[in-house]
Amino acid sequence: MEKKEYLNLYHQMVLIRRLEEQAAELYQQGKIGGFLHLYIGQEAVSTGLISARKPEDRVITAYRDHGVAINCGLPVNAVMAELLGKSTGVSKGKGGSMHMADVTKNFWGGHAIVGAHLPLAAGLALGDVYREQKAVTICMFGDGATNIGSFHEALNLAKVWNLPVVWACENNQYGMGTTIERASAVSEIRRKADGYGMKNDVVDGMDVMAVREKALNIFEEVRNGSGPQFLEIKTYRFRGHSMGDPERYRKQEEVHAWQENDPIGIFHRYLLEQKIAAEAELQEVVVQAEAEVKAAVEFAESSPEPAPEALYENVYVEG
Amino acid sequence: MEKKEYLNLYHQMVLIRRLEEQAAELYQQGKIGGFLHLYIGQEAVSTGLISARKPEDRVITAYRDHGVAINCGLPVNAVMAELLGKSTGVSKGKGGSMHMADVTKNFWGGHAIVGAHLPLAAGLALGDVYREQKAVTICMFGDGATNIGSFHEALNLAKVWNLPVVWACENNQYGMGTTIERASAVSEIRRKADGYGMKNDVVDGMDVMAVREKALNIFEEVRNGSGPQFLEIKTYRFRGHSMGDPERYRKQEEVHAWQENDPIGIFHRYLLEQKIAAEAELQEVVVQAEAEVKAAVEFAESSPEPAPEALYENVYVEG
Amino acid sequence: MTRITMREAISQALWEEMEKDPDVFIMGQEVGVWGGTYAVTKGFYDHFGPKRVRDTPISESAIVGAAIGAALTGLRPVAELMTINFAFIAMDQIVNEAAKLHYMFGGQMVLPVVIRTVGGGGRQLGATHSQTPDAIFAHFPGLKVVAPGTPADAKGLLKAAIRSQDPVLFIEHATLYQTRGEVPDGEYIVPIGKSIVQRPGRDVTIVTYSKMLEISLKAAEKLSVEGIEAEIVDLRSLRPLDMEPVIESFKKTNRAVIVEEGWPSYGVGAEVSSRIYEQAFDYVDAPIKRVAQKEVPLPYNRTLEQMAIPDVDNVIAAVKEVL
Amino acid sequence: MTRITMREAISQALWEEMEKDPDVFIMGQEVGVWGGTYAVTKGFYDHFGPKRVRDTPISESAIVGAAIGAALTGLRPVAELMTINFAFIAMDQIVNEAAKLHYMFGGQMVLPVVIRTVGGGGRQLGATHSQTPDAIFAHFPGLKVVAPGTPADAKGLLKAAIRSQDPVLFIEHATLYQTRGEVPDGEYIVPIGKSIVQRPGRDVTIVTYSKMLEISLKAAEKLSVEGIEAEIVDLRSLRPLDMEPVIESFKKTNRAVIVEEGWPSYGVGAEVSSRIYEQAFDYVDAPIKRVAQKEVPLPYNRTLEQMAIPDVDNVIAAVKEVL
Ligand SMILES: Cc1ncc(C[n+]2csc(CCOP(=O)(O)OP(=O)(O)O)c2C)c(N)n1
Ligand SMILES: Cc1ncc(C[n+]2csc(CCOP(=O)(O)OP(=O)(O)O)c2C)c(N)n1
Ligand SMILES: [Mg+2]
Ligand SMILES: [Mg+2]
Repeated sequence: MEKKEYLNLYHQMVLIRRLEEQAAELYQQGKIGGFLHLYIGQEAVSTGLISARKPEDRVITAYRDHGVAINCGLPVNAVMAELLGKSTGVSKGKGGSMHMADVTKNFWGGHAIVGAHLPLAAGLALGDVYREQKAVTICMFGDGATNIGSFHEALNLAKVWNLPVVWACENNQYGMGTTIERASAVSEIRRKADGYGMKNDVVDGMDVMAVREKALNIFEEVRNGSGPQFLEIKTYRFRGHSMGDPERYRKQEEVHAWQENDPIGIFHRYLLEQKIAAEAELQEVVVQAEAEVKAAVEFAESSPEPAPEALYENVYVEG
Repeated sequence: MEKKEYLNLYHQMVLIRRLEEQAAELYQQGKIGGFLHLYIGQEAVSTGLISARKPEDRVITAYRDHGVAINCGLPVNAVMAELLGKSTGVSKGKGGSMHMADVTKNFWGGHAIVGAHLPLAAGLALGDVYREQKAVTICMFGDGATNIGSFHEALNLAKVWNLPVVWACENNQYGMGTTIERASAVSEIRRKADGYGMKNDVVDGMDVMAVREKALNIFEEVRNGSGPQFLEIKTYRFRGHSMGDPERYRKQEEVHAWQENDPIGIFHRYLLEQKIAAEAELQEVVVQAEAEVKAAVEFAESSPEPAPEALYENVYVEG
Repeated sequence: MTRITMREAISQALWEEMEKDPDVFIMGQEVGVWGGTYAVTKGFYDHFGPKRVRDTPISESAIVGAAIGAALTGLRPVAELMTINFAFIAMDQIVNEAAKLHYMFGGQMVLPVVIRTVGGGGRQLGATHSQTPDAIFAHFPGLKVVAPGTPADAKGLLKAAIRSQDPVLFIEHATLYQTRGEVPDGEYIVPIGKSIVQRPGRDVTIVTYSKMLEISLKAAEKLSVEGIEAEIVDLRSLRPLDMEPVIESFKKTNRAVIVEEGWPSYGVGAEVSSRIYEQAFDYVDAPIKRVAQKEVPLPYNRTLEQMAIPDVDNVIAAVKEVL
Repeated sequence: MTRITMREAISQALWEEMEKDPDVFIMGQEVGVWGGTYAVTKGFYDHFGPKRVRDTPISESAIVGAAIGAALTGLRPVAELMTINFAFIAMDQIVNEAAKLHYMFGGQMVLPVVIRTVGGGGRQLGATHSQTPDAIFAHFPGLKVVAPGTPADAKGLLKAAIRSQDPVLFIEHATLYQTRGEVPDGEYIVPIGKSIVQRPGRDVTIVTYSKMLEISLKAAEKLSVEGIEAEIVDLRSLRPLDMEPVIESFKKTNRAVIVEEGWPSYGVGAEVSSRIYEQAFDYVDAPIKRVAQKEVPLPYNRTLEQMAIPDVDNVIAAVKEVL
């Protein structure tokens, strides 16, 4: 991998982090409403995964979607504008934090009903198979989502029809305040794939390079007809489930312990140790990311509200 | 096991067979309406399973429920009356073939929505755990039902809460006209239990004694706190899915091959070979069963239709 | 024009659209090898093959969800839910995904998906298999809901649904499959969201759809013997709901009876009568009557079930009350 | 009598019933350790313990289904669905099991289960998280549907629901939890299926429930300044639907406006207005008006969302139209 690609990955992770720290502030200021689910701590997961996709590969995820949006190449400005509900937002201000998407970038959205997008992922992959296009559909979801019926139906259907889907489970240890042990029959999430005779693997989600490596191999296999595969990605959410989470379910020590494992910090050290980049260069990336976020806020705040007519648009394509 | 118990099992199987052969005729005559799903060929499954239960153990199944009803001790008369929609039926004529039940016999019904009764089974078991009653809930369902979301949610919940449920999958090779291979990610159904880290086993469903033995052991373990277990019971449906099934999906040779394995024939031979009973005694049982069915038809046909007011009764318990 | 059954008309529409557009395919339980539980897709599997005639597991949520996903890629899936009673299992996919995606993402997602299903009672299938909950699906903006009452409309509306860029729930009626009627051969489109007068009359307006159109027509014939001429408006689509022909007719008759098979509470009759009062208040000469199912789960027993479902006499009685 | 919030009133009802009857227990996502996503069950887990305060996986069908099963054994589960938008996932369990079992098996199965859930929009949660589809659940006989608008009713109705032998869907409103009101201490039961006059008036009848009661009361205050006295009837239960106070009021005012938060088509207003016309036709002096949500999925943008949800001005305008 070339140096600029390493820097690009680093840039994406920092950009997501800064974007969300900024979003948290704007939320406190009441400029962002609704639910805001931060990805902070999990940046290496989608950055690594999506860095391994080809343009024709499709991505779909749940409501914790800011990182995925950035990794899929959605403009920071449009993402920020969506958070502020502006007409310049990726979903014209109608979707908000949970519903980012850009089909031109093959990002099929943030979906807020837990598990509901898994059957959609099977359908997206079916579309490629039907048209004989060699593409992979990357479906991301959380550990908690593995307990809902649609998870079962989607994985079963994907296997029966041999659909090219990579089921990427972001195991951040909790579904809201519920630990895996209290919600799942098996604590080792990847074991669920056994019930579908599905090839599965696990990777450290705090290490972007590890995620990327795994993803590259799995995507290649799936692209070449291996059928669906399951990848468990172990990670941790540093912030609350969403803004205003009392966090009674975990100790701050636990959070701090994981923060030692900050995916950005790990990658930062890696880049220095491997002499891929110098501290100054990395600082530059950070400065640049901060500038982008600042510009995005300005763009979003100065963007127009949707016109009142927008309320009635897009209910149907035809009349 | 005492001789009369063997004869009792034989009697139940023959009774179910004759009852359903009679029902098929009544259906042709238009005296039974709606859907009629015959259990013919699968009699050893519920007969073996339910012979191993204690009175406090609960049973719940799908719409293919005549056999289960008989095995649970519901009166033949009331079962036949239900088929004819009479007020003397087990469900007062409101349920029909798919909805037999008698809660006083701990039989919690025939349920017609595939998979919908599995969560109910978890709840029945929860009731026993809550009250600290040592009872097992036996939940029967088909191979096709293992592909629906509620199967997943129910098994997962049962394991997480360590509920005393025996998930008894009647694998009769088809869900309507769809073979397991065409509908399920794994062709060996019991493998699905692995996804829940659930102890599982498989047994020949054409051999009533084998089913009974397995059931006795499993029920004992579950009764003593092993947590839920999964039992796959291999069997075959000799008749169509329901009356009027074109059966385009299977060859008659396949059906005939299985019919060589008639569970009643197998048990009949076993009883003779083991010198448990003489041919004459078994004939007597058959004659008796036929007499019961004949009487049941008379009872049912001479029973009154539900009163018109019945239409409005039982919508609610209170007003 | 050929006189064929509703089953044949629906089958024909599917067949022709699949022949015409390679992106159209069907998926659902038993649509293939079995030939469709109601024999609607008999012969399709052999002709179009397993790629375009896809048998599925018993997974209603995945059937609808996968169809939506495939539609997002530009295909035109016709997903079948064996009966509308099972649509409740896929309810989330239908109302939270299909009905929302286009709007929620600002118009960038387009999902030309058709969900074919079968409703109605009267076959002694018991409480869970005999429902007519059409109205609850029509409650959701973003979804189109169609329920034809004649073979011709079934063909024309199904073709329109398949070509539509919007998600459409297409509700057939189990006891209408044998109903015969004149159906235009080949290309024939009936626009979604257009009600139509199925029988002209001057004395009273009967508003109905699907199976109850048949019942209403029979009632009208009997009434006509007594010199009462009922005008029958067939809604055909529940969303968008086209009131124009209804109002036009009502302004002429000043009396209306709404006939639906489902339960009255929060049903179709409630919406239609409310709109008539809202849009033609000054023309109302008598309270509008609703004829609907008794407010009970449908029982298995034939006599009781028949008592619960609206019949010709119920319609006649209602008409006489409003006159 | 103590002045407490809706949240406290609901919490109190649950707490008192659990203290009183050991067979009552709660289950649902985050009801335990978290203390309830809306803090309704805060403190319950520590006090009643994990046996009676059961956190569940994200499995809506199993939550409702297991609650039904437990209820069949004689327990009194209060199952919580985090929001009514997720109830669609459990729709089959709610309408095909809960609403049917007692009837379908001839009365032998009794299921005293309560399904608590939260509906309503106005919090910028987007199209899938802001719905008010109360009417569609009330379409099904066999199920009881309750939706309180005041803290006192919330307490009294929830206690009634928990003690009821029938399955009850108990719909709370997310933006009412902070609403304060006088609530009787201790034992207090409000019967299910009884509407009530929440504000007396002589000029117009406003029929509403849940959150829209608050909006309607505000509108009534403003109208009263202009000398218009609106009588407000709170339905409180959508099934059984008690029309008596509505009709009584209407016979006095001869004018009505129905205010609901959800979409109008096939909604609550349609049913109520139809019944008023059916039951008090001769008293109608002006077309009954429905105030409801715009027929669109709710957008995230605050301004647009607010445009879509009925507000005080909409109610006032509607009242003036019927006068
Ligand atoms: C069907 C459904 N049930 C409940 C919720 C409420 N909810 C939103 S996120 C969430 C937890 C999901 O946990 P997980 O899948 O692990 O994803 P994470 O939030 O950890 O990224 C829940 C219960 C929902 N959105 N959809
Ligand atoms: C949710 C749902 N989907 C579809 C059906 C229609 N249906 C009835 S039985 C059946 C096949 C079930 O197969 P299986 O579970 O193997 O049981 P079997 O009939 O073989 O005993 C289907 C698809 C239904 N009743 N419920
Ligand atoms: Mg998680
Ligand atoms: Mg089977």
